[in-house]
Amino acid sequence: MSAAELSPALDALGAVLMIPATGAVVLALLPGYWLSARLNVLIAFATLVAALSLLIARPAPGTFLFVDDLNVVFVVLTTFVAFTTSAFSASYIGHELEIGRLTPRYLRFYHAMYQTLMFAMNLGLLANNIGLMWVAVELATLTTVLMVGIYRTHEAIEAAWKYFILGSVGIALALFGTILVYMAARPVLGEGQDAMVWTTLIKRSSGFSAELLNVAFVFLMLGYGTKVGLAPLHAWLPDAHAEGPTPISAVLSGLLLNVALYALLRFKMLLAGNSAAVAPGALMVTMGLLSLIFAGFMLYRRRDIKRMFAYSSIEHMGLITFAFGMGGPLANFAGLLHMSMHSLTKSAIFFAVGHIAQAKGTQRMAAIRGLTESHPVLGWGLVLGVVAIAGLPPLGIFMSEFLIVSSTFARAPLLAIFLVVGLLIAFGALLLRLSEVAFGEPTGSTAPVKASYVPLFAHLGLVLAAGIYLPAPLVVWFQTVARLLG
Amino acid sequence: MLVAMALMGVAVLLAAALLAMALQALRGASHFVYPLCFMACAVLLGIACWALLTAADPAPTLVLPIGLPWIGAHFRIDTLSAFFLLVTNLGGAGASLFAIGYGRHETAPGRVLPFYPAFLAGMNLVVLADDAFAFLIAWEFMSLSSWALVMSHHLDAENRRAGYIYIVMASFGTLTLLLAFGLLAGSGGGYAFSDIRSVAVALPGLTLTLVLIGTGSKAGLVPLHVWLPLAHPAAPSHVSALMSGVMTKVAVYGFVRIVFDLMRPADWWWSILVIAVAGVTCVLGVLSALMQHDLKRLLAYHTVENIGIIFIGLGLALAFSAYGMQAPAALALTAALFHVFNHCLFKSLLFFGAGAVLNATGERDMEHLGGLIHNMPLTAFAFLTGCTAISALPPLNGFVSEWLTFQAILLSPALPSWALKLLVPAVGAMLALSAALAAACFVKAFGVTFLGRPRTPLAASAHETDRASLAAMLAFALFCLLSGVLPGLFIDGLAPVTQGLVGAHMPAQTTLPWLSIVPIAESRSSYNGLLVFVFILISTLLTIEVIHRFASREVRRGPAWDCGFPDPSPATQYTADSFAQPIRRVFGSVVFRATERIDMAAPGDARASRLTVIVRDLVWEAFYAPVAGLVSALAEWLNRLQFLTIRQYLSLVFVALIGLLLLVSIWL
Amino acid sequence: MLLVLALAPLLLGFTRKVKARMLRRRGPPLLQPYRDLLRLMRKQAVIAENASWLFRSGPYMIFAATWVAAALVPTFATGLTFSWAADLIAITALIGSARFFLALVGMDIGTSFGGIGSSREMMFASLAEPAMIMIVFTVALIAGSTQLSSIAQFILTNASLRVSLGLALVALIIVAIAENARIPVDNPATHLELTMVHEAMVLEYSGRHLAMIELAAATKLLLYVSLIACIFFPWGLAGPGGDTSAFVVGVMSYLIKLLVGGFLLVLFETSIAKMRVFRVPDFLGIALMLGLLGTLLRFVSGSF
Amino acid sequence: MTGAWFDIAHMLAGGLVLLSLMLLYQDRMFALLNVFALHAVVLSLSVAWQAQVQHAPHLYITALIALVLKAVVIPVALRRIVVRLGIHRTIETVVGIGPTMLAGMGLVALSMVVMLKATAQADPLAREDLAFALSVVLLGLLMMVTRRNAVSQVVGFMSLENGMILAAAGAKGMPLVVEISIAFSVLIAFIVIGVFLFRIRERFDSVDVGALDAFRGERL
Repeated sequence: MSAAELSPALDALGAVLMIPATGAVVLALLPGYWLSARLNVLIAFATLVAALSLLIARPAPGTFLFVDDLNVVFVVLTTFVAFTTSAFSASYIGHELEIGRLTPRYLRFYHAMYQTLMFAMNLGLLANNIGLMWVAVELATLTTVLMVGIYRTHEAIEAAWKYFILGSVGIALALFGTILVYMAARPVLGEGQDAMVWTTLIKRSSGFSAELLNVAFVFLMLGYGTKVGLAPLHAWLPDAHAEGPTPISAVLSGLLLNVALYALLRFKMLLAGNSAAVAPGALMVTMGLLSLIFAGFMLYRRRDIKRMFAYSSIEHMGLITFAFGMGGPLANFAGLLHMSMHSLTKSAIFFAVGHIAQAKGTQRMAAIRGLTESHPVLGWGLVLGVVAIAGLPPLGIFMSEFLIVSSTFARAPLLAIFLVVGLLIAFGALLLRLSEVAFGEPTGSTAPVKASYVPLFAHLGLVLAAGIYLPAPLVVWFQTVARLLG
Repeated sequence: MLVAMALMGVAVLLAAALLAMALQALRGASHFVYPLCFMACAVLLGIACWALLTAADPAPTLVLPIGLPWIGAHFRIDTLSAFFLLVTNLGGAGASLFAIGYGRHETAPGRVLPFYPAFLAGMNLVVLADDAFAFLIAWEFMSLSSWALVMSHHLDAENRRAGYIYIVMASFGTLTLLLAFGLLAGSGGGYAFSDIRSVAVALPGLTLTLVLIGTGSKAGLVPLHVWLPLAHPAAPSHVSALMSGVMTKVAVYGFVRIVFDLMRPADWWWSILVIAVAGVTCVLGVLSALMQHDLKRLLAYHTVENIGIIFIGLGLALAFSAYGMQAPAALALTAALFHVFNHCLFKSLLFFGAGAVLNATGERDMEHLGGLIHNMPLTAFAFLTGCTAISALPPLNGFVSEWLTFQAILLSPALPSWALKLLVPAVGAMLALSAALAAACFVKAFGVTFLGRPRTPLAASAHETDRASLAAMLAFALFCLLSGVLPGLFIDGLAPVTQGLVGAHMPAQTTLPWLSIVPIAESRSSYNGLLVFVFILISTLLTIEVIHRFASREVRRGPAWDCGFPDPSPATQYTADSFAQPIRRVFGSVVFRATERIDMAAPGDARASRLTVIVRDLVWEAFYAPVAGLVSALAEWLNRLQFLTIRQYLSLVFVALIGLLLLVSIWL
Repeated sequence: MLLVLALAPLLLGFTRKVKARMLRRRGPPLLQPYRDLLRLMRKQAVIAENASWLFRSGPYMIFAATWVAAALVPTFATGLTFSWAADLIAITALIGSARFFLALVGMDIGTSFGGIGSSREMMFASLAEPAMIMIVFTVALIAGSTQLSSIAQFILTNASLRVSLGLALVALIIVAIAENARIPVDNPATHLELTMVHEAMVLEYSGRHLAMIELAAATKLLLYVSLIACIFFPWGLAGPGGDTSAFVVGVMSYLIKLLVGGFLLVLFETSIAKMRVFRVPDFLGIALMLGLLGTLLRFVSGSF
Repeated sequence: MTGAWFDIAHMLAGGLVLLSLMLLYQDRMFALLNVFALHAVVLSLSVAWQAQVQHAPHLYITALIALVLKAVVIPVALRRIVVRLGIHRTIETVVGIGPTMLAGMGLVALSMVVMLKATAQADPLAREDLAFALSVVLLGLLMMVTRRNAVSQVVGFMSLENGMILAAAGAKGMPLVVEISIAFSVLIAFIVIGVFLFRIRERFDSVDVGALDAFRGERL
């Protein structure tokens, strides 16, 4: 039956999945760095085009795959960042090859895995079936595990191992939650396929057993929350970011966390649809706030630059989860906006950091000083990125934070106070590090690095533009999604 | 239309910023960036004057489809905006003019040129903005660009620290303002100022406190002022002038706009808060200034003092209008706003002077200066004018606004509230005290820097600064004199502003004979700057005339007498610290726990004996050190979570799961 | 204005004379100050090499400011033509500017004594000025005006003994003593380096410049005496529309007041010794406190 | 369906829980592996029984996979790893066996309470099944948390997966996709673990996770 379902895969929707899948196979077979790197970019671009076409023509939902306003946001974002990241990785990996951190064999593996990851994420986003979605997320986890461990250094393997164990436990919990959801749905929708299909689940969720849904959400929250990187389930995230290749850090922060968050949102909608079930918002708000403040404090003692930005990812994921937990059109809008802005900004930061680490030959911040003197473009790029991520105008994140804080303060002043405190703490840490890393007497090598600035400044440019002017269609689109999220 | 023109001006500034960014490689970029800024500011200045004089009703507005969607960016020029637009661009034009000369000596132009126009643009936008989002964006953009300017001389660790503290305090202020707007707008999300005006604010007391913190942290109210004396000196001098002379005024604008326009004063106890803080700010600011020997830092502390004076006026206005006493409220408000104008003038002037000195000698530390009046007479003259003005001495402008404030205080016995009855006189005394101390402080500043004998070769070999800088300084000196001599004109200019805010304005002044000013009624009090000035002028000329006619005219130059034993070494002169010593003994021992440790060499011992003065910053120790300590302690404590084993992390997950399941099983 | 100018040295001479008498000395003749001034005028002025333009123009400014201030105090008649040009606060401020420049010129030559003088002078001023302002407040709150003429009028018309007024009087006397560098704050006669304040500032002056400064000092003394007279004992002041007889009365009463004032001042000076420099702040602090107290009382209720 | 069928299903599921507790109780490596094999066998039995009950033939596949993979292949492989790497045969525990057992009891009770409360209106079979499954999952997690060395942690993870499968099988008529995905994922999971053990063996002389934890990110 599944074959029958998957057969009309020739439409745009299928293309978004098939292009990376086939790409992965091709890249796995293809030797040679230069070609495969270019091809990687090309495939990513094709996927992006296919995803964009989803905006115009939207195929009817099938039993396995479907597109609606919500996941199309994520898909477009994912494919776009995947494209820019592949462009960045082309120049990054070249350098890694030169200094011999990677061998051609691993490189082939790397590119294949990259596309597999894209496939997995797109599948997770487009899946109309909670089981399929779970499979996709698991696949994504496994691929990223392999890529985190790719340097095969002591630290890399340790990080990958940590990521693997925690990830698979989390994913197991998510599966249990999924089963429970099925159990809850079965009495209403009957046995078999329908009880796992989003479109039907959402329609009928009001009839499900509320208690079961509550228990299910506990498992799902912890399961997918692990992938989102919410405290106290975050432990894998910093090391995985710090030890993997930088393009993967960018993809992790920019995309994979979003995919997991997307899954959470879906189930939140499910519960929101059921009046008897306890509102999931409280849990999300609590964990979000916890992650925000916790990550804010953790930022102060970081010595590794990539790990620091990983913690900042935790902080922002917490903020986004908080926003969605608060709910309401304004907060949801802000959450969506913040998520997109964070993906763009954080991946941009990792682009900069990747080149900086290559230029200075280290990731230890103590050894990186005065970047704006030694590498002006990279340095100022980093400054701009950090300023953006710290939520300073006129960049996009300020707008979303403005909406989140002010809308929260009107509804729950106390929460807003905590929120502001957390933001301020994180802000202080980021700026402290920034003023050390970007300014002062330059240390380390000042040799110019061969870097591709286009992806970096493309992202920052977008963030800046969004901070000043959001095009009306985008706004309308986000607003409809926000209403969808309830 | 008017607004559009203003925005055009801002756009020009932003374009200049981009241009500078593109051309920072070029050496001579400053040659056209600063003139461009000057012209833009001049245009905006013209617009502001026109708007203020015509006082169009309803005020011209403009909505751009940018910024927050479904609201857009609102801009508006009412009289209040117009007045502050005037102040902003007056300062901006002056600074740009000064920088045309000063900027040439900039060591790192690439780090100044792009941000300077952006800074100007940000300040203008704050004044123009008419919705919360645009306001906050502009506000924070202003902070951000000024932060970049503070960091422009980043190789000095001191400056980096200053920049860090500054940006953190700034974002703290912004967040509090954000919360305040959250309260003002309500959950509906009506962020346009017009909407905010229309709805009644939920928790006025809390909102006011938040606003006071938010704007106060930018204006430099004690205890939120700590960043100010660090950041202002760290920036290049023309930027310091802007930050002290203009940016703090923009903060005052924020306070006035929100409290008087958006909220409308209601409770009298608000004013107690404001007045008390302001009084403390005055005295603490000037006392701290007295303890300094870094010229620019001294000036920065004086900014704190003057902000205190301004806020005293605002607080009184709040009190009066809370009791519906409109005429006094108008007087107090006028005093405050007029002082805003004046302080912008003389503080910019003084920072220009400091810049010129820094430029000529490379020194900010007064202990290494002295005798500059010989080599830089014009700078000295301009600086002296500024000193006289800021010390509130007639016939210059500083005196007029303080005089008006005193008059406002004299009207406050009519206030029914007892707390105010007790508070206001005390604050009046503080005001008088700070005025007197300011005089002392500037005798020190001018005396040690410009008078006496040069203390270092650098100071001895100083040279007069360039034309553009001189033009800027002398122009501002002239303005100081004008607004001191003809205050009536400016007060009448402020009439529409106060009319709009407290529903009353001071009696028209320009119609009075001899251009004197009368706050309430002539029988009560009046002051005529022009006449005083003329009297002084006449009598001076008269005496000179008489003396030179009848007395002997010959002059013999000889060595200083100095009670018979002149000393060759200039080191024996009174230094800044020794000048401040008596005052430090009188006040400092309490306010700063100032202590002196004297290490006197025993007779026959060759080693130099030394005197060390320890001045502690109690504000920092009381408010900031604990917070910093707490944060770092918590960070340290939580940081252990980075070093757990996988198993321990798993147990975290496990515990979380069990906990939630328990929750579910018990509660649900 | 000229009257002020003419009387100032006389008052100075008078005080010196009386003082000498009290000390069982014959003392200089009454007109000695005039002679001194003329002599100084005729002498050539010696100026240190490194004196600046400020040093040379300073004396004139100081003198002018003091003179204008003095001229604005109603001496024998209220409602002078330009009495509304500046009120009491302005007069205080004018004296302040005179002091400001005096302190500056003190530092111009760059001698340690000049420094001592200026620094101490400003320290005293930093307390004396607020005290003065507080006094002004008290008086102004009683009279409902800061215009000297109106104040005098008010006291004249409805004079009644008030606590705050008394406080203000005492405070004003203290301030006057401090401002005029009289014992116990400063000793006008001393040239013992470490004790002098006012003298230390003008140490480097000679010739006509010194004359100007001396004259300014004398004017200041007169100003304060007539200020006290005008505020607290305005009897005999000729009203606005007064005829010649009224003016004559005014002048006579004014002269008498001056004499009494001078005499009391001397009496006070001779009866106590100069105090240490760092006792002075306490001394002035009293004045400040009294002034503040007066103001507070007025604020709290109009009956005091 | 008749009571007997239900009882058998009940018994098998209960047996699984019992075995999980026994897993917790083991302190010798090989015994642990043996018990785990038994665990897998019982799992496959109960899955098969579910297949029988639900007339869902596809469940037999799952049962088979469980039997082959978990009851035979994995224990053997692990045993060989243990031998090859010369891991000392005792299992270091964090807290003593006794407290762990008590905790296990508590978890079983908890899962009972949660599930029986939550699935009030579901059919009894499913309720029991879910409740037992949850307790197996929790026990597996408990094991991962309280055991120090990697092999036993892997075993804990496996038993956790077994709980999953039990639940999935109990969920009546759950589409095939899921079982396949589970088997698939477990397979992948195990391969990856194998890869890791290899890599790790390349670098360390023991699979003891403690050795890995020497580095925790910031010790640069």
